[in-house]
Amino acid sequence: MEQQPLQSIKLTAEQARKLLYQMLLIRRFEEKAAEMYTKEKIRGFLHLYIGEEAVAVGVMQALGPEDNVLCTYREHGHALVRGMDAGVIMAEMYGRQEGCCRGRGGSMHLFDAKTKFYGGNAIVAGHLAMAVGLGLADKKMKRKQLTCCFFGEGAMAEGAFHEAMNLAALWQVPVLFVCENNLYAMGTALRYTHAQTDLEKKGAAYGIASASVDGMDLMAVMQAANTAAESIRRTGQPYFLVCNTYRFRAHSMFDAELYREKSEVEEWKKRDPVPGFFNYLTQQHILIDNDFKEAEAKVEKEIEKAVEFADACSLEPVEELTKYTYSER
Amino acid sequence: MEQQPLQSIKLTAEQARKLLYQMLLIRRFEEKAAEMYTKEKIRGFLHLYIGEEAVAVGVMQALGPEDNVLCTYREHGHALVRGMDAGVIMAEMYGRQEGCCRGRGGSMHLFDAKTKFYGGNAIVAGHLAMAVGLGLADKKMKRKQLTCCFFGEGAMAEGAFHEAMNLAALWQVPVLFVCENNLYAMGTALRYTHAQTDLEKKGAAYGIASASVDGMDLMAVMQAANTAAESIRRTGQPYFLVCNTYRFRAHSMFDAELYREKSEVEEWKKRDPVPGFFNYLTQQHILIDNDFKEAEAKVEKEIEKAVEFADACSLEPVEELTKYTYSER
Amino acid sequence: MAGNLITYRECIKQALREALQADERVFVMGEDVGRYGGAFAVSKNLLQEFGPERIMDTPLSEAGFVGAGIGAALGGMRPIVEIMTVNFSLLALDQIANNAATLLHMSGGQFNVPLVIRMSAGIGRQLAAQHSHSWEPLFAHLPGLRILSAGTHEDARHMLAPALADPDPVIIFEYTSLLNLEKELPTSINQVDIHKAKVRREGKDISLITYGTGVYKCLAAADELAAAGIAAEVLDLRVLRPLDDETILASVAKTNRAFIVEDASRSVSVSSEVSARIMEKSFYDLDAPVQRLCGAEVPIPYPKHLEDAAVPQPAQIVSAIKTLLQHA
Amino acid sequence: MAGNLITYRECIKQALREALQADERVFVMGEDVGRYGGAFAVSKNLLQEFGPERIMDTPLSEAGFVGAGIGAALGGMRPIVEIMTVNFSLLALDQIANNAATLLHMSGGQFNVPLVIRMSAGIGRQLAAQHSHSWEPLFAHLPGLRILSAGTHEDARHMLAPALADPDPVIIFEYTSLLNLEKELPTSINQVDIHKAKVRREGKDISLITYGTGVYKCLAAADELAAAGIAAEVLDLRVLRPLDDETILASVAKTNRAFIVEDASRSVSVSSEVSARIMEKSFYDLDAPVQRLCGAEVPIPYPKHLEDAAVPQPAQIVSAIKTLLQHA
Ligand SMILES: Cc1ncc(C[n+]2csc(CCOP(=O)(O)OP(=O)(O)O)c2C)c(N)n1
Ligand SMILES: Cc1ncc(C[n+]2csc(CCOP(=O)(O)OP(=O)(O)O)c2C)c(N)n1
Ligand SMILES: [Mg+2]
Ligand SMILES: [Mg+2]
Repeated sequence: MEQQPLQSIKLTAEQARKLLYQMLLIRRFEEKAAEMYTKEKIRGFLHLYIGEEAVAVGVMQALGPEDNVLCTYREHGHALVRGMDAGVIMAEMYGRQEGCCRGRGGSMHLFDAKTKFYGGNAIVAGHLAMAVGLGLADKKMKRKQLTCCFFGEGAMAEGAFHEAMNLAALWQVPVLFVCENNLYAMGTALRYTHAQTDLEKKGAAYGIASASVDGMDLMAVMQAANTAAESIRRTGQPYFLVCNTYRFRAHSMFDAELYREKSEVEEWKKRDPVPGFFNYLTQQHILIDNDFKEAEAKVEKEIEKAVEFADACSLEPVEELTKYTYSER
Repeated sequence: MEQQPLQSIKLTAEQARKLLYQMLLIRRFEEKAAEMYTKEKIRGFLHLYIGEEAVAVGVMQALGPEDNVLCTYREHGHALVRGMDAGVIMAEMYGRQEGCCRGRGGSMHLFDAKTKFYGGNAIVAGHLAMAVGLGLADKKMKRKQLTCCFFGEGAMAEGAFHEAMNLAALWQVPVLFVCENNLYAMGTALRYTHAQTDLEKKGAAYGIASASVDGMDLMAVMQAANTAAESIRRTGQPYFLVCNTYRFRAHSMFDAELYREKSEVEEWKKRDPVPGFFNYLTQQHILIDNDFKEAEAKVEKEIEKAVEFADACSLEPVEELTKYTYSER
Repeated sequence: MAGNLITYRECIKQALREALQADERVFVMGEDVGRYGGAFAVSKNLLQEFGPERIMDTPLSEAGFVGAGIGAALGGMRPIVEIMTVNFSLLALDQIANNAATLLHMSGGQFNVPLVIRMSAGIGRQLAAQHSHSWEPLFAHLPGLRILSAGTHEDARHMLAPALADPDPVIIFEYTSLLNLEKELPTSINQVDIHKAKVRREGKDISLITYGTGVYKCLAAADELAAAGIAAEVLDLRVLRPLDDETILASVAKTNRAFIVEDASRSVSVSSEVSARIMEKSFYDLDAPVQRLCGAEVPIPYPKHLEDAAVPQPAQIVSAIKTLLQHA
Repeated sequence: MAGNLITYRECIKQALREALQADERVFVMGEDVGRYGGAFAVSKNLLQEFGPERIMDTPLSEAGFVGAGIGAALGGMRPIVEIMTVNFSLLALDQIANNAATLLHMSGGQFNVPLVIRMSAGIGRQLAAQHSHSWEPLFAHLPGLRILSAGTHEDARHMLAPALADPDPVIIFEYTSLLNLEKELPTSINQVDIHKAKVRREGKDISLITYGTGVYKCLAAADELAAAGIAAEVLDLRVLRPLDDETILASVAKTNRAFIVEDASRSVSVSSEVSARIMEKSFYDLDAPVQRLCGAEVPIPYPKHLEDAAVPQPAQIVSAIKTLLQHA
């Protein structure tokens, strides 16, 4: 049962431009990252978010700078929308010391204290309990902010999901749990991961308010996230939002995609959230074609700058290998 | 919502005598164990089941000798009803080599291959996934038997519960999950353990058929367990049965019971399942007072024999300390 | 004098109370720390004193509440997370190893995790295979963690404050078998250096290197050895990670002999590491090979006689050392 | 000759196929072993060949499916459980340590757990802190387990069958960084003794003791040392628990020198144990202290140059050994 927006959000042209820019920025940044991967500038695991952009963009609109954000290893998009610099992210993915984590984290581990971005976490479901703890700290310190935690539907099979949800509900902490249900956990389809595939129903087992939303529809996600965030800010209680989406690309660069039909991917691509959102904007007469071109141009420049920056960056000296294993005394 | 029996079980006098004997055997065995603990014949942890007897006795009636049974550390009762010899159990609790595990396990780790009794498991919720695996083996080997797994309501907060339930449902294995909800996990009341305290509702999150029953009422438990076992044998699917009960004694011998009022315990004792069952039998004219006395006498003899046996048992030689750490080659 | 006697349990409790009083950001969470009073009555009455916000009973969710502790530490609190016993700690080990231990380094120095985890460990109460683990060696292997072992009343009383002051995750092992033991607490000492091992007794003939439950055992053995004219130095490692090489090597340089005692099972243990370090750095100081007396490589059985046989006993230490010194 | 070249990946796959063909009770389960073809394409097409009952994709539930594997083993099956990588193994460690490792002993010999767990381990693909662990030492500490490390193609191909024949739980470490490596598989060998270490190259001057990813590194180093006139013996521990003392000590008795190489971080590692055992049993055979070259004590960073710096490299081995032998 997907959430029905109570009242529709009306976008100004300025808001629309910003959203469009964010959607495009993720898309083009990741396309560039894929390119840089084939050029071997980026190595290790690279998980692309292409197709799922509406989720990060939509949910983040409901957050303020004081809120905490935690993501999975598929987090470039979230980092960008959160306001981290594309060049700094790219430098991190290049493994350069000007990257957000001195290049130590790479694609899977973007961290940024300034924007309260707590990763980039690569143990599936390993960050959910941390989110509860961040929420607990806020509650104890009487700070009015929320913690937003993104994870995949595959993560929900882990015991860690269960424990985090129960603790969040018991302790009544202001945490927004966002499931990015892209139907696959690597090659394992939803029906092989969960006996109960109506994921939002799992919230009931913890007495947590839950909803699901079409994750390909930016406006719907924004609406649902607003409702969720408002509920959390009002009640101090956690909320569970399932965003139904799809990943257009392989799980990572090591994936031969044996587990799904090309036709299925093509079918979903018809619902591509980027053109989808732009179509909506033109239909609503909020933006015109030229806005799209301008956004593309702006994004292109931004990406170019990011790559230039990353290319010019340097490697952390080997002597610093163990620095920060422990704090300096 | 507690399960309504579809049709009532009618007991013959013989059946009634057997059940009464089992109920009393647990009660008196454990009273004796407590006594032996204060005499320091039994050491370590000792968790008494007193007050909860109707659950083990009731559920076990639905099982055959081919079925697998897994329990927690609070398992003397289950072991007795399963048909393990009281003397061998007592010897185990004395730490003697004539005990079921050569005395190595003690009270928390009763194991018995003959009766397919897989412990006596002392890591809370650590045995649930094993139960799923036993069920999986039966399914794969096309053996028509079920696996019955007992655990406390506290165990349901562990991630292990969640993973086991989901796997059982996904793989459609014949496992009966029995929650012995005695309202406390050590000193932590149900409401501090679970945000959703209607425990049987948690089954829905996995699409598992679920029911709850008054665990102080032997007849009701038998009925519910029959329904559950029948459903499992018919469908091959797991089933989740919550038995609402109460522990009259402390969690273990180390517990000062600071977390509950004496009056609460007294209130529950009014629903003591042992006299409760006997009253039912007399009201239904199935048994008379004398049957009760006979049962008591038989049990007394059995316990006496068990203690005598245990007292005469010997210690495993120190030279055998590491025997069976690995199989002998 | 007797007025100064204090149980190990009371030492921990005083440390907790002091920490809670000293810093509003400190709170204790774990299974049954509140209403039950702590599985071993360590935190009895603290709930009444500090309230449920500061003494939080958690459900059975070791991974969950340790993870929440990490998050709360990131969020500016100073959580003391109690894992009831080490036996349940593996359920939280992913959180400890992959999150607590890596966050600072992996984030390039951005995110500290000022978390303290306490757990009760060890053998000695006939709790059988699943409840008698000595898993200090597992934790001592993991970079990014500071691992402490409170083998004495002094440390049980005074380790917590510096652990809380540390910006990084610290794990403190406490010992169930010591809880009821009464000792005099030296009034002169009110802080503990959690970077240094500690010589508990000076001696010139051999270094008895140990930690945890080994400390009092070795001190007892050293008493007996003294009667036989052997001056054993007892070195309490105290910090199992990062190990304090300096103090270890200085002791060996003095005695030219080392004997390591540990309850944990022998293979890949703290004592193997200590032995390997002495090999590497003090080989030419040695008058004889370093020997170890460790726990048996076995799941711990329930009966007392087998439990005792599974870990080093003072009498064994004494006789092993006598043999070792006769050989020389 | 080139016809005999085979990747490490293919070795594992052949072993799996053979096991599935040989015994109806064998089945493989783990995350993405089926439809995805295995995270590293190790089990590609096995689903098509053996069907979903024998190649079971599991949800992300490491504790759950390892526990289910234990149960299935108790129930008479012969499960091969794949934990995708060692990095996720801590989530299942309680099941392994408290159930698989203890059941036989704790039940007084009643219940065997004939379970095989395979996991991919190690560093070398720039996967950063949470995905580059070498946690063999953690597992090697636990009594009741047999821990194998497949450092060669031969072992990747032939270790599985004896592991399955073992009535007790066996864990096999495989190495992600070796998957694409092609080697000739000796046709003469079709079984592996999973109780014995293996001398991979004979030599008289020094024993290079290693396992896992260290094996080919040490063989490469030995080649180079040979060119410099140093005959290094390369000993592949292969069985990390229980260690094969006999073979280790025999090698040291011959060479009088040992150098231990390991990717895992240094403290409380397999190499500490090996060093300690040599100390205890071969002290008087030694011409020089045993030295270790281990992984750095750090969460592994993503960039290649730092990753390389975090673990022993053949050049380092060569130069360390040259120095060591000059000193003598
Ligand atoms: C605990 C753990 N197990 C396994 C993995 C390997 N792995 C990485 S991503 C992934 C799939 C996760 O699926 P989902 O949660 O749906 O997120 P998605 O990748 O689809 O965004 C797996 C199995 C891991 N990183 N952590
Ligand atoms: C994983 C784990 N955590 C903690 C404990 C300590 N402990 C033993 S029993 C228990 C309470 C369990 O409560 P419940 O599951 O309701 O079972 P009950 O004892 O009430 O029958 C606790 C916390 C344990 N044995 N295992
Ligand atoms: Mg997914
Ligand atoms: Mg209970």
